[in-house]
Amino acid sequence: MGKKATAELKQVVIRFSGDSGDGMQLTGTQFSNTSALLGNDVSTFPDYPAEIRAPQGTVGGVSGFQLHFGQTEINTPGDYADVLVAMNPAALRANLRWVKSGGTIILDVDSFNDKNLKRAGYVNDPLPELKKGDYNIIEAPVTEFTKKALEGSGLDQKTVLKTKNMFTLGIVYWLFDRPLSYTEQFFDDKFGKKPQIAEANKTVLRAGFNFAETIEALVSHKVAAAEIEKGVYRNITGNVATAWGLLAASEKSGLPLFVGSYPITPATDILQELSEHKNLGVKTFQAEDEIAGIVTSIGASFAGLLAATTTSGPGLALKTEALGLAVITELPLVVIDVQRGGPSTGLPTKTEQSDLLQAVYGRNGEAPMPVIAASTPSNCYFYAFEAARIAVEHMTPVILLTDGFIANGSQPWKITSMDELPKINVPYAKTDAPYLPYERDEKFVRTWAIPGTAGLEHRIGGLEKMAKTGNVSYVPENHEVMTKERQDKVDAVANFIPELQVEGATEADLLIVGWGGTYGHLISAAHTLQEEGYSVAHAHFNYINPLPKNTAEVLKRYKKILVCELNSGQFKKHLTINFPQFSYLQYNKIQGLPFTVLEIIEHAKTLF
Amino acid sequence: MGKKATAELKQVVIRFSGDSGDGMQLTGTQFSNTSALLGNDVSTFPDYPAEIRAPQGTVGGVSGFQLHFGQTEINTPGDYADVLVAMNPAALRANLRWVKSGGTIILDVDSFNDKNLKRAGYVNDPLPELKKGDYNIIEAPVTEFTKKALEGSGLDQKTVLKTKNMFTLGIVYWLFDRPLSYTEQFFDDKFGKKPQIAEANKTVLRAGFNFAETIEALVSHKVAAAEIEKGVYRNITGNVATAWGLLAASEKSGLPLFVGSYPITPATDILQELSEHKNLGVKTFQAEDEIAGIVTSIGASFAGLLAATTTSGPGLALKTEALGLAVITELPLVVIDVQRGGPSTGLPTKTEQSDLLQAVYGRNGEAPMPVIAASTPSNCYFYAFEAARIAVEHMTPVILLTDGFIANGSQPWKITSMDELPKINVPYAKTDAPYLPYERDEKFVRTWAIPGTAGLEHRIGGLEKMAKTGNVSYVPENHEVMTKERQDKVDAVANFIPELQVEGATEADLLIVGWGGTYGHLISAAHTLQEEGYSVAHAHFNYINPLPKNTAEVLKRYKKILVCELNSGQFKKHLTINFPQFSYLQYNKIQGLPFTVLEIIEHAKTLF
Amino acid sequence: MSEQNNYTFKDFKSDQEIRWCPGCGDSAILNAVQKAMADLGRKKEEYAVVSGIGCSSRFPYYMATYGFHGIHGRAGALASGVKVANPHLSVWQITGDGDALAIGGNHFIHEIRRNVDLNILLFNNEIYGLTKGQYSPTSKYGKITKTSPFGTVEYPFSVGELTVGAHGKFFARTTDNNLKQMTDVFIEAEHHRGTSVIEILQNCVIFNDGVHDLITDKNTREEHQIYLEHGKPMLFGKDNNKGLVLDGWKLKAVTIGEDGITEADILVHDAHEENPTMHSMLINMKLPDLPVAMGVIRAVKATTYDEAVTKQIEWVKESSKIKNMTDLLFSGNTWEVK
Amino acid sequence: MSEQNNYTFKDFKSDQEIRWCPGCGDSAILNAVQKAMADLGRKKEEYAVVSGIGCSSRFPYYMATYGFHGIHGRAGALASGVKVANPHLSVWQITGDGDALAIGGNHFIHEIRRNVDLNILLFNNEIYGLTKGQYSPTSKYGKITKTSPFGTVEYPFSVGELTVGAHGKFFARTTDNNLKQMTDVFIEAEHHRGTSVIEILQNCVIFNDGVHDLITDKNTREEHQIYLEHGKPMLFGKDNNKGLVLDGWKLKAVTIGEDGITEADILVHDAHEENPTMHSMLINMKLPDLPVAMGVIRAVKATTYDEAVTKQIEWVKESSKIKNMTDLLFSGNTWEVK
Ligand SMILES: Cc1ncc(C[n+]2csc(CCOP(=O)(O)OP(=O)(O)O)c2C)c(N)n1
Ligand SMILES: Cc1ncc(C[n+]2csc(CCOP(=O)(O)OP(=O)(O)O)c2C)c(N)n1
Ligand code: SF4
Ligand code: SF4
Ligand SMILES: [Mg+2]
Ligand SMILES: [Mg+2]
Repeated sequence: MGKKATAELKQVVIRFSGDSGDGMQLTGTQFSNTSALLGNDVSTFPDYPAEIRAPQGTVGGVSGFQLHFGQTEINTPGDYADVLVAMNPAALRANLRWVKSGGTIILDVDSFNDKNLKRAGYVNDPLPELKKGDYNIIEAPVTEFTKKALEGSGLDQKTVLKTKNMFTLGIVYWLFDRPLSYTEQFFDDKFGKKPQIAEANKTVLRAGFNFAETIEALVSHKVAAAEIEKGVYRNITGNVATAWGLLAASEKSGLPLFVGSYPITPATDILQELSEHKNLGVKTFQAEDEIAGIVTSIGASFAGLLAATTTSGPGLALKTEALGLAVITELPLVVIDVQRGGPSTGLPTKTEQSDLLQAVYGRNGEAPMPVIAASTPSNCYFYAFEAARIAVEHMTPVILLTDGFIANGSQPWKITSMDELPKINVPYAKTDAPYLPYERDEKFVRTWAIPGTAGLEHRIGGLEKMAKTGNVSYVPENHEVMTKERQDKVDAVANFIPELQVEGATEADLLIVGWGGTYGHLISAAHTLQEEGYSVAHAHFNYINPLPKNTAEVLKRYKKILVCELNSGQFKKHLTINFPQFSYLQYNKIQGLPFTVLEIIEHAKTLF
Repeated sequence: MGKKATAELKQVVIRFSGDSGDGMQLTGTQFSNTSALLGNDVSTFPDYPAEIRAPQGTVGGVSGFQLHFGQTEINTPGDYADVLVAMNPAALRANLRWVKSGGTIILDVDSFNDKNLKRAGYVNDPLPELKKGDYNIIEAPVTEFTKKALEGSGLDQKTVLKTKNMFTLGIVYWLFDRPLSYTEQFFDDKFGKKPQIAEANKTVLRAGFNFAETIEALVSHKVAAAEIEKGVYRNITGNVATAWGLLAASEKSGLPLFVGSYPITPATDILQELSEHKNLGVKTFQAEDEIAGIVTSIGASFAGLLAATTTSGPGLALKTEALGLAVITELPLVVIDVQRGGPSTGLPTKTEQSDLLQAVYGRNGEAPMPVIAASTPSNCYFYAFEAARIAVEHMTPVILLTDGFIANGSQPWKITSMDELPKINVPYAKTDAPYLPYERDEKFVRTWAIPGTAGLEHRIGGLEKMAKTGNVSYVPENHEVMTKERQDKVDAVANFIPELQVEGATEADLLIVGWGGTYGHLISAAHTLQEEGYSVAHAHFNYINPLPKNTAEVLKRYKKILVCELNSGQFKKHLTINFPQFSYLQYNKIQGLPFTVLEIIEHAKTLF
Repeated sequence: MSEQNNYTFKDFKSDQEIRWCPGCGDSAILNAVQKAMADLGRKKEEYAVVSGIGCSSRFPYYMATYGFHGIHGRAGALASGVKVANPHLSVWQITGDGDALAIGGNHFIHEIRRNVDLNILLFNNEIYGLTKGQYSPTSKYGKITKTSPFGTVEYPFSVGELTVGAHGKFFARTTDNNLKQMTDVFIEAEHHRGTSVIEILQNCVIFNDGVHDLITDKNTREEHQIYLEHGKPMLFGKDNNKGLVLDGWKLKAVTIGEDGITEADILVHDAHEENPTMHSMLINMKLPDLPVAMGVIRAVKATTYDEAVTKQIEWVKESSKIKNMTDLLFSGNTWEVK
Repeated sequence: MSEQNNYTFKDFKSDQEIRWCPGCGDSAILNAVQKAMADLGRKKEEYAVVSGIGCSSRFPYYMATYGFHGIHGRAGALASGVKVANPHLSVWQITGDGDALAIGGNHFIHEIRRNVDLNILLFNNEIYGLTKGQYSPTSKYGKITKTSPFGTVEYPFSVGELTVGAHGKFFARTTDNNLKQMTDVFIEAEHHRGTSVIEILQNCVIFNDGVHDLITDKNTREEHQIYLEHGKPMLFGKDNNKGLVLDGWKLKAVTIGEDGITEADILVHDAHEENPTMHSMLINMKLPDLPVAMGVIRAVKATTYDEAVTKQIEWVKESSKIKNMTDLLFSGNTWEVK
């Protein structure tokens, strides 16, 4: 192909950015899928504007898609970009701060006109200044060349311009020596019924690729395949993984799935994904509100289904009262909260970890329930499954916390086959003896009698109930007994979850502690620090309530404990309640953004 | 009057008990009002069945009213009764466990027939056995004598039997040497239009009094007036005091009062009491649910009124989402939660302190707000006023926690005159400069612009807002700034509340710590322990979030800290979060009942 | 459905002591439900009785069927969940005027809109009983209660009008002192597929005693009520000689034999008519001019939500190549690392 | 109320950039509201514009009046609170079909029932716009959306029927592409005292483009819509020669001049009639048989809630001896310890 030079890189971060209508999400997904197919490890994160279609050309309307791929393990979508694609001045303006020095910036120079510069809030054309900086700038006439490539195609102007993104994708494919075949196939599949459109996209893609090849100044980079585990892979976002985890639990428990939910950003995708899977028998109930979402699910659970409800912070708040009903009736229920920036409506499209205390402590009365958290897009699958397993086997509502960052982010996932998952054992009531709905086993778990079964007719409800019989009871001592048994049942879950693992030395100067969606950034920071010779380890929590049984054992082996969270210290509070014997340092960020690996590293270093 | 003997007592506990329809609440109230008028200190607590009219004659249907009066300071309605009035076998069965050994039991012997014994669940007549016990039993033919007293009155049987309770009240008045005049006056006022009914009640009251006098075996007791502060007094329940505290805050702030609420036990009385006071201009809005209750109140607050919403645990849960809106819009709002037994519907008519963590931590996002708690029926007045003061002066929602015990309990209250309350300063926006809705003063408080004011037009809402201007903002750093400012504002409230007081020595072996409605029992226990020579002090919290500034100062001076709560340790968790440097012992009761003084004392002694 | 089980109403009584006030209308309704269920002959284990919170909502405890006493206002959502999860169950939702129309108003109109196959028994005593006597959304304007000591200033809902406004397909009305009528109406409701709303005028002896007396009093009820039956002329009165006719687009009560009116002039009740105009008029009839309509006023067939959900799933299952999780996991874009 | 302020619509524009999608119907509605407010001539500071959450609910940010962007579904409660607190304000509630009828359904029917003096502008685009395209309670049966990939199985609400079912006193309908009609309707709504519900057929260009086209298309709208005005005959059509007549108790469209029909046969619109039967029929009219009704369909006078609250307070104040807290504190049973 006559390239001037080929350099080998370990890992690269690319950020595609443009107007909401510019198709950046598609572009990014194509690049990451192609890279994954080549055997790279990949992590991606989309960054939408809060508005559906914010005014064209404005900074508020910029839509981004960042991806990080490499031949080593990739844990985050990357802090700073090696390559920025900016489809217009606003995209440049919004993203320049994220470009590494020495990085490459690909611009559609045709968009740098007065109107667009003004919309982006530039007083002067930024290009002259930019060129003085430490960047490798590729000024591509994207719009013009796209039009040219499709001259005579018979397509109207609007349709033609919609393919612009493929021109830049072509450039980037050339830059990193990727084949076009995956994307070409994609268009053939997608536009099977509109071959003209498929052709147009493919033509422009090739045009971009050829354009890049033609420019002498360009270096093509090679990123070799990562050393990754053998197996069958697919790309998956956190929300899709969550949905699939529930489906898997349904199959493994033999219980049909019911999901009662009300749409809310960023949790809506889970409901949407599930509603596509009627083929697996899932009943999705788009409720009139969050309360109906959880209460229909409680009804479905009573009726004997695997029931779940999905939401985000404000929705979890609305479900608070009904969560208490699930606690006192001791019915299995999975509640998924995809956390976002709060309080109130807050920053609905941004990520945050600020619903932890609400999840663990935010209910009237003594209403304990297990809380777990996923930590990567792909392990949302496992933790959704776990939430269902704990709910069913322990007859309790369970909250699964994810967040906007891992929910929308994606990564290649080595598919867990169904054999690798445990069976979920349903504690069905026996029909051979008189039924005592609140009789408990050694795990403090009651049995489940499914309506329709002769001989197990019984009544449950939200009033305190007599131990064993479940009849309404105002007996003072019984209330204390039942309150304790409900707590004991939740505490006993600790016996059925894995112990806390540490990555790094079993004793060290500093333990970086995190939970949930910050895993990728924290582990990357810990690795770097370790490589630089710091005495650092990392412990990440997926089980929040109850905490793993060895938690104190782990914590006590480190001189300093640094709890890093995207909130003002909620997990630190939770640890303090449980283990007041340790002192905790904290590092917090409340900006609606994930950590950067760099800021963790820098902060950690101040502790040495 | 020819009594056989008169003994002087320091304090006495009487428990009136009978069927729901037997008028025990009225009987008890009459006795306590009469005693208060005589200068006794009094504390009372009603104990209703959960049902409106549970089946007659059953244990579930027993309604009780306990009162404690004396010539010393009286802090609780008493653990055990000196005198039990039991109108039927069920009342005896339900309450015998609460009678002191040596106590007096007054029975309506006419009710001890087979039918009633069976309904009460007695297999055999309990009287023979009872007489062997250490009790002073007065077998009064209440029914028969009541009928006789009203023979020829022309009243029907049902009306006649409704006056039975006055016969027992007459007996008890005689026993404790009380005048009949207050009660006689009460009937004259109440039945002004039905003099026949008034006469009948008065006749039966006298009949009971005379009956007691006639029985030789009885001793009449004197309980001298308490040494209480000079002033004008009235009896008040916690719920009425709460309502009045809001009314007082309305007058002191010059802001008309709006209360949007949905009925729920045991908070309903506050709404009911306020709806009686349209004469003071209060707008009560009986909302369609708890959410509408708080949201109409937020609307009213936006419109410039002093707004409050009243509820209990499940209702507070429903208000969770809207609380976040009040936090982020920074509007003044008083939220009153009369705690009851949970989780879920739980024990709706019973008391508990298990909403603390929900109140402080139970919201999505970082949503801090001040939380305070009243500790006696009468100081509900002050703390409702305080809640309003803090809300208005600090532009924030405030949660006031009371509970079923103090809300329904009553005590004589030395009326706080309006001059004794501070003025509430409203941080109105100035009209002489362009309005910046989120500009803050040194207390981090923004100003309040009231719709209708020309020149201050502005928009607020639940999305994150730019510092100062209040315009919607997704700027990452701004979110962190605003999150911190909202926290700082709540923290700064600590500068405007009193320090924590200790009753007892400033250094001691044991500090008994409590909060909210357990005050009476804890202080009584502490006093007794002190009298018995134990090195004990008592610190009681009314300000929960933020905690008083001297809290750590206080805690560190005691060898052991015992946190006593009617839950499984929520305030202990809150203290641990704030002051992990101390270790806390805990004593908890989760039975829907207040502590008894005795159990506190006994537990405390085990720590020496 | 109608199997041979030879139940009597006693088979539907649970062992729990009834805790309503003596004389409360709820007990009479309980009897009628138990009688209707026995008559229906369906297996006991197939009934699920679901409620919210209120005096009326204690109902499930007294039934020997599956039962769920939920939280306040959520009876409709709970019942919808149970039915959609398992359409083979016969689901009865027990609710009060506060539970269904105050806090639960939204679930009420949405379950009706969706046409979930439920029997909703709405105990309308025009008061909050359990919380001891505050006005409800059906209390009359001006009503004096504990929270309206000077009279309410709110217009009440009409259960029937709201049902029709939410596109209700079945509405019936009955009274707690008419065991036979209640039983008949409940049986008809169970046979109707879709959301059946039954307003029961219920007497709260403690906080709203006699509120329905004008309508329900046994001495006058033949004059004050009209019992509607599909396909039958709209006749009422002690001598069954009064009837309803259309006067322009309003209803009018007439007497057969007077003013030349014959039985042929009397309207014939068509409960199955889809257009709700006439049903609304019947629902709106008020004393003294018109008798209050009882019985099944509206009963229109339409696909139920639960049935449509099931059918859609069956259809998608058939037409999809993905039959289980393994198929799904390995569908679409995957690649293998060897 | 109608003061001389000489406003133009520009006086009601805030300094915030409008962030709706280009071509979204919301912008046109914004213009109409600003025009109506300018025409009304009421002081700018007396307007409070209150909303829930949704694309439509961003509205208050673009108004130079007092504004409150609330939480999802609670616009009705928020607006009720503002109005009852200060009845001197003119309160406009901006809400979507999701905000008002899904999560907010209960507040919607209750504010209507209470008859709080509000103008409710319900932007009906039959979709959840802000969350990117899920079906709403007004989406048509079978509609394919992101959460109903195989078509919904839910019957939609009709805004007008639900309003009448909740005892609504004012209902109007208009479309986002008719500035003049919108402005007129908004002005009428503001003049009406009580809850005014205005359904605006609004186009979401992104997620439900063209859903109302059959009704709103400018080329055919004269045939497909009928604009109702109180006291005027119900005429429509390009040549204004079509009209509505009563056929039994159903409505029928006729052409003047055909089948002997003259203008005198055409029904005259009476928006003030209390009996809702005719209004319901008008609300229910559907293409192709009947034109869709626009304008003020129902406008019945009745005491408003806010006004009744104020009056009751005044009356109680007058008749009570307790004038302030000190009076209250020392009223009833007190005693003095000396
Ligand atoms: C969330 C919540 N809010 C309020 C209550 C208090 N509450 C219980 S029942 C009830 C109203 C009961 O009225 P209705 O539904 O008419 O039933 P009835 O008692 O009259 O049969 C209320 C307000 C509650 N239990 N839970
Ligand atoms: C408590 C809560 N639940 C859900 C959401 C998510 N949400 C925001 S707007 C919306 C629906 C918007 O639809 P509609 O009211 O019709 O407004 P439109 O965007 O179509 O104008 C939803 C589900 C939310 N913000 N808050
Ligand atoms: S309070 Fe009324 S509704 Fe409740 S049980 Fe008693 S009579 Fe029945
Ligand atoms: S998504 Fe639809 S409703 Fe929302 S702004 Fe865009 S066009 Fe308007
Ligand atoms: Mg009721
Ligand atoms: Mg919409």
